[in-house]
Amino acid sequence: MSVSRRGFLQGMAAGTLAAGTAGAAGFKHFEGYPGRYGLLHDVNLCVGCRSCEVACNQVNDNPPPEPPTADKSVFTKMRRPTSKQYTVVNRYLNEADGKPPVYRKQQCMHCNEPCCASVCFVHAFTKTPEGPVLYDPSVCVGCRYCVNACPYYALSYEYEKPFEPRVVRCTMCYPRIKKGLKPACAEACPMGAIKFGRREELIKLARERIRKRPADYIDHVYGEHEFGGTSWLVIGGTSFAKLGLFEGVTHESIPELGSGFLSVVPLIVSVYPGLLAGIYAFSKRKERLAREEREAAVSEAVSKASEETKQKLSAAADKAKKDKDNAVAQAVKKALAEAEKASGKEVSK
Amino acid sequence: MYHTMQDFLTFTKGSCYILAGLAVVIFIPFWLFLTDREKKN
Amino acid sequence: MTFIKQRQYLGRLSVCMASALIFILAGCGNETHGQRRTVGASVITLALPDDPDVFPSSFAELRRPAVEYNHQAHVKALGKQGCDACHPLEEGRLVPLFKRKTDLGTRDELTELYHRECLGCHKQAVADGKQAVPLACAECHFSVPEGVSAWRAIHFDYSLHYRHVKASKEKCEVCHHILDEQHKKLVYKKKTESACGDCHGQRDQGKKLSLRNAAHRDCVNCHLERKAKGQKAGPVQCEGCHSAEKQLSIEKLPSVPRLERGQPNLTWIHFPKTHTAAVLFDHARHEKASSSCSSCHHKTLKACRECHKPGVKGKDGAVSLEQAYHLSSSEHSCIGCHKKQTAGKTCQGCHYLLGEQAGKNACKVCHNGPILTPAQTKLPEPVQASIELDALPAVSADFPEKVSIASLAKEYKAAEFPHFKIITALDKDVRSSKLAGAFHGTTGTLCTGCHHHSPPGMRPAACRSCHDKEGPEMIDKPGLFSAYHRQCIGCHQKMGIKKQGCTDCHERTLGEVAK
Amino acid sequence: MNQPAKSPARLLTPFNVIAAVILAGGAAIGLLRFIKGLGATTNLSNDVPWGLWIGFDVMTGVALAAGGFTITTAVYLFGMKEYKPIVRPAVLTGFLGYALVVVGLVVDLGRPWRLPYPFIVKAGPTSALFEIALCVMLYLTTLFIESTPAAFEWLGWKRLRKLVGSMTIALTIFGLLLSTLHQSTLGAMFLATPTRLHPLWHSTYIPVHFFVSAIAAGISMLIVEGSLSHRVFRDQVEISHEQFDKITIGLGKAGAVVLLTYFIIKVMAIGLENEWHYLATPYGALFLVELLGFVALPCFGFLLGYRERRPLLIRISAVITVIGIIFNRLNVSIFAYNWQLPAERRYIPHWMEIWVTVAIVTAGVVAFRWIVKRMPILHEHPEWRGVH
Repeated sequence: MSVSRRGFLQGMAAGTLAAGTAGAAGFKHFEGYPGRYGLLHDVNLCVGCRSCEVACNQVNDNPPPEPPTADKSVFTKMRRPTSKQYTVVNRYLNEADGKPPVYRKQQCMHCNEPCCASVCFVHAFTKTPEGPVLYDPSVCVGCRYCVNACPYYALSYEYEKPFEPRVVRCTMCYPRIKKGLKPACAEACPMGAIKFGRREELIKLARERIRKRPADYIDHVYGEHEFGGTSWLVIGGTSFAKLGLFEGVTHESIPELGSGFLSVVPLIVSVYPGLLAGIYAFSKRKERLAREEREAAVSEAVSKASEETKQKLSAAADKAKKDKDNAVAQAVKKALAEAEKASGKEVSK
Repeated sequence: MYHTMQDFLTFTKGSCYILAGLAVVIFIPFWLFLTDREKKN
Repeated sequence: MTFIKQRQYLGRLSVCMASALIFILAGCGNETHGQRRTVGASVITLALPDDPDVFPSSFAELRRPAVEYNHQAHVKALGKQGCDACHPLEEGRLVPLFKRKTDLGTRDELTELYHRECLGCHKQAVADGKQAVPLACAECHFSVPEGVSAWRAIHFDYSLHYRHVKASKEKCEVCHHILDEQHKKLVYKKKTESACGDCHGQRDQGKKLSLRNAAHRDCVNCHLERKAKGQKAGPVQCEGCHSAEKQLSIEKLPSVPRLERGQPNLTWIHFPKTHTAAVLFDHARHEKASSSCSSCHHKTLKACRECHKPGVKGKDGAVSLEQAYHLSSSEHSCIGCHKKQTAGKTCQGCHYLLGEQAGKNACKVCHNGPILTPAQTKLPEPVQASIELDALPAVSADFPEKVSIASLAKEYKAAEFPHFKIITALDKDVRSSKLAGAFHGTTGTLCTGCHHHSPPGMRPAACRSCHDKEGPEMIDKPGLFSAYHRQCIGCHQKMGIKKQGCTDCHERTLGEVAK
Repeated sequence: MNQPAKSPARLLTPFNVIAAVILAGGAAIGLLRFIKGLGATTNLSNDVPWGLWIGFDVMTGVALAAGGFTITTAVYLFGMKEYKPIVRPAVLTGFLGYALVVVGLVVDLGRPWRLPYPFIVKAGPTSALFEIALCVMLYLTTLFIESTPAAFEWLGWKRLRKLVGSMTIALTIFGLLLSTLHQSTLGAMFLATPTRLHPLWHSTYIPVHFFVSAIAAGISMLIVEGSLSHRVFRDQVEISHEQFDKITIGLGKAGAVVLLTYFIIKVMAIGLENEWHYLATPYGALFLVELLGFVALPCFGFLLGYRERRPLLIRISAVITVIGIIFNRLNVSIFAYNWQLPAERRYIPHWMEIWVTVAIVTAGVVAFRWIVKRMPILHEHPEWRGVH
């Protein structure tokens, strides 16, 4: 997964908030555990006998499937795996060209890059080196994001249990694989429509089967690349879209899609404080500048005002002084005049 | 050596989250240390 | 902004919002991809051919869509007036063209002809107060979704050909003729009869009419004349010959005497100076196995090597000689035709597994003649090698009547495999077909249908000897459990045998309830 | 101005009675949910494991509570002091909103007592939910601290009040950071389900769609909640009507800009994956109703409301935006999700789920009312007038 365009786009889109580039895994590419197991499901061979359902329920000690295998009316409705039945066989009629009906077994595909593992926030799913994706109920919080996100609708939840509900699904018979046995469904399939083996070998075998009878098979091994590839591989003569599988989806795995954006999160966390502190400082500085301006204006106003008053004061002071001098001068003149009159009277007495 | 991207991402994202947490925690004393003299003058 | 201006402002804004919406919706025209409509067998699309040398297509892009002319509807409308209402007469016989004797003429002449004649007749019909007929341009020239025509070419097999031979009292010159070069006259010459399509091509070339015109001119007129005389005659309307269901209703004669055209009974297929073993070709038997001469002689009744040369492609697209014999995808080649025979339900039971590659000794079945050294040029007289399959052996320990497959019995009881019953049924089918007999060679070959990968003959390997455990991943070999089911159910599916359910072959041991 | 002890007659107002009934019912159903398990009280199935509680309480609740960080950023970081009076109610709404999101989450989780597991026991950082859990937890504490000043003033704990006052800026920055992260990562949760969410709603821009629409929701929620509380708690309100109208009009301006941006990036997302042809399908009609009816229309309403300075038009547009955001979040998480499933496997909420959701919202309103009546939320405490 090079720096995928999609991851980059998300990064850029989110990057509008903070400059950032994203690529979930940078430019690395992962081949998965070498020699891991897989299962090849040939829908041309499947005759819909549902022995795999019976065997699966026995091995996982679930009650036998309802309705029993003899009752063919079960195929009138599309079914999906449930918490009491980890795999179901559905019939897909291609009545357009009158060919016989096609049956397909549906269960957890044990993806190479599991979507359930990537969306679980307590990392309850782990992809084992042998191939199956295992679930750890001891950490599961029961949020059911995995059940909600699985593109193959393969996960089920035990709603009926109030206290320790678990997410349940096919485990590719992990205990049996560890003992060197084949998964129960592969063992029970009378037509050999489910073949268990190393995933790389099964892909070669599927190609060989397609090459030998080109008229009966579409030249495409489903599950080799879809969403990063799955352990369950499907080959057949009917278009996969008609069998409820995807056609033309990206080879990028869902962890790449899902966590593409998340690589921007630590980036935002690191960039934001500095950025926002800067903005805060900027707006505070603006405030401070505004305050200083105001003070300057005030002080200047004050100083201007004080000058006028000073002038006014000094003018008043001068006036007062002049008045005083005049008054003094008049008083002196008057006093002189009186003194002359008094001396004059004295002289005239 | 990581075989699946999922494991690689779990490790890388986990470490980045811790680093980001540290970054935020460190930023506060850094900012206070940076600006404590502003108030004095 | 006073209130009036505001309303104006509101108006303008809602207009652009609406246009944006329409723009978005217009941008997403959804393409209809329902079933394509079927066009009746008697509908002729009057699309004037665009052959540049005959019809200058200077204004191709200005053309209106082609008119779909329903011949049947017009016949019903003009029933009483008879065919000469549209078809001119030439020497008392109808010309299968519309108001003209030859197909030639420039595009404008033809366009003008069609418009004058069709519209003239339609105006007349309206004037006479008959039912409404299209007059405006678009009423004829309207574009319709692409249709699948139900028109099927008529195939003259031996039975139909023989009925015509009887009807024309074995006088071949009624239909067959060849061109006498010097006198430019049509004469009849024994042993030169051939399919009409071998000479008459797609288009009129001077006096030599196109296959369509030639065939309609001879067949329809002859049928009309016999009908006029009250004799039994073939169809005169399009559907009569060209619609699939009418073709099925054509009476098939049980036995047809051999069509004598000077063909050999037995001959060698061998090209001088090649080193392959000559092939003894039983021409007579192949005639019975094919529907008409043109099954193999698709261009001329001459031998294949006249047009196909070894190792080189002919100028008119003829494949090389070995391709002509061996190309498995062609219907006229030997291998192609033989492969088609194995596609039937009776053979698919085993043949669906054989896939593409030929059997090991398949070549020797045909190439069993002598290999000519360069000196020799003369091949010995071909002698019919009769291949008779020896009878089925009697039931014995080596050839059990029933096999009880019990090694895996657990939830189901042992399966009683009616070994002999199945083999006799299949063997009967093989014997019924000479082709199967020839290629199977021995009765034992039938056994390799199930006992594949082991030499034919008595005591082939049992399934268990190879299929006890599932093969390693890279080898596509199922375990015994899958081998049994895949082989039996696979064969029944291909042969359309209904017995495919679990309890059809073996009962359950634990009983229905426990399951 | 604390109220005298209420006489019983005053307690039995119609609002209280209804609220009490709803809350009691909600509590009963909650109990039933934990005794009999999720299966008995909800219509959730293996096809639709997330129903109304996640779709409404979590997805919509978080978006509507985004008013808190929007206004604190505007006032404290961008220095728009004139919006100071509505900071406290916004932060209180945010805090109560997030508290109720957590309540909704706890009711919906299979084993809620294991909620802290991602941080203590085993972390799955590749999951968007991990980031959301981390940020919601931290943001809940931030909002709690940010809404304590009013309580400290009411309780008279001056030293604590001064301490929290000094942390406001740091809390605002931290709040904005956390909100940006989990609002956008709520959208990023759907990046992992490209085939299940309808292409019209699913795009690589979905995180930014969720973030920008959350800001729009926050602003509209401020206007709606502000107008309501000004009418209901008239006696508490201190600022004049003109000043509140000025604030509403200011918010209207922000609303117009954000909604326009949201409209553009939504249309851009369709262009990015060339999904124009889906607009002609029934889901296209649903999308157009959401886009034109609940984004373009309110944006136009805010635009006109701001130009004509008519707060009533802005309030109406805000109400439409709030309904629009609820509609969008429900579209993304329920209506347009699993769009390829046949109808009988689709989801209709169980009445118990609806009752619990209504109960949660009522609890929020009651708590808001109780706090506003006692603490200086809509007015300033006399002693702390003008203090930061």
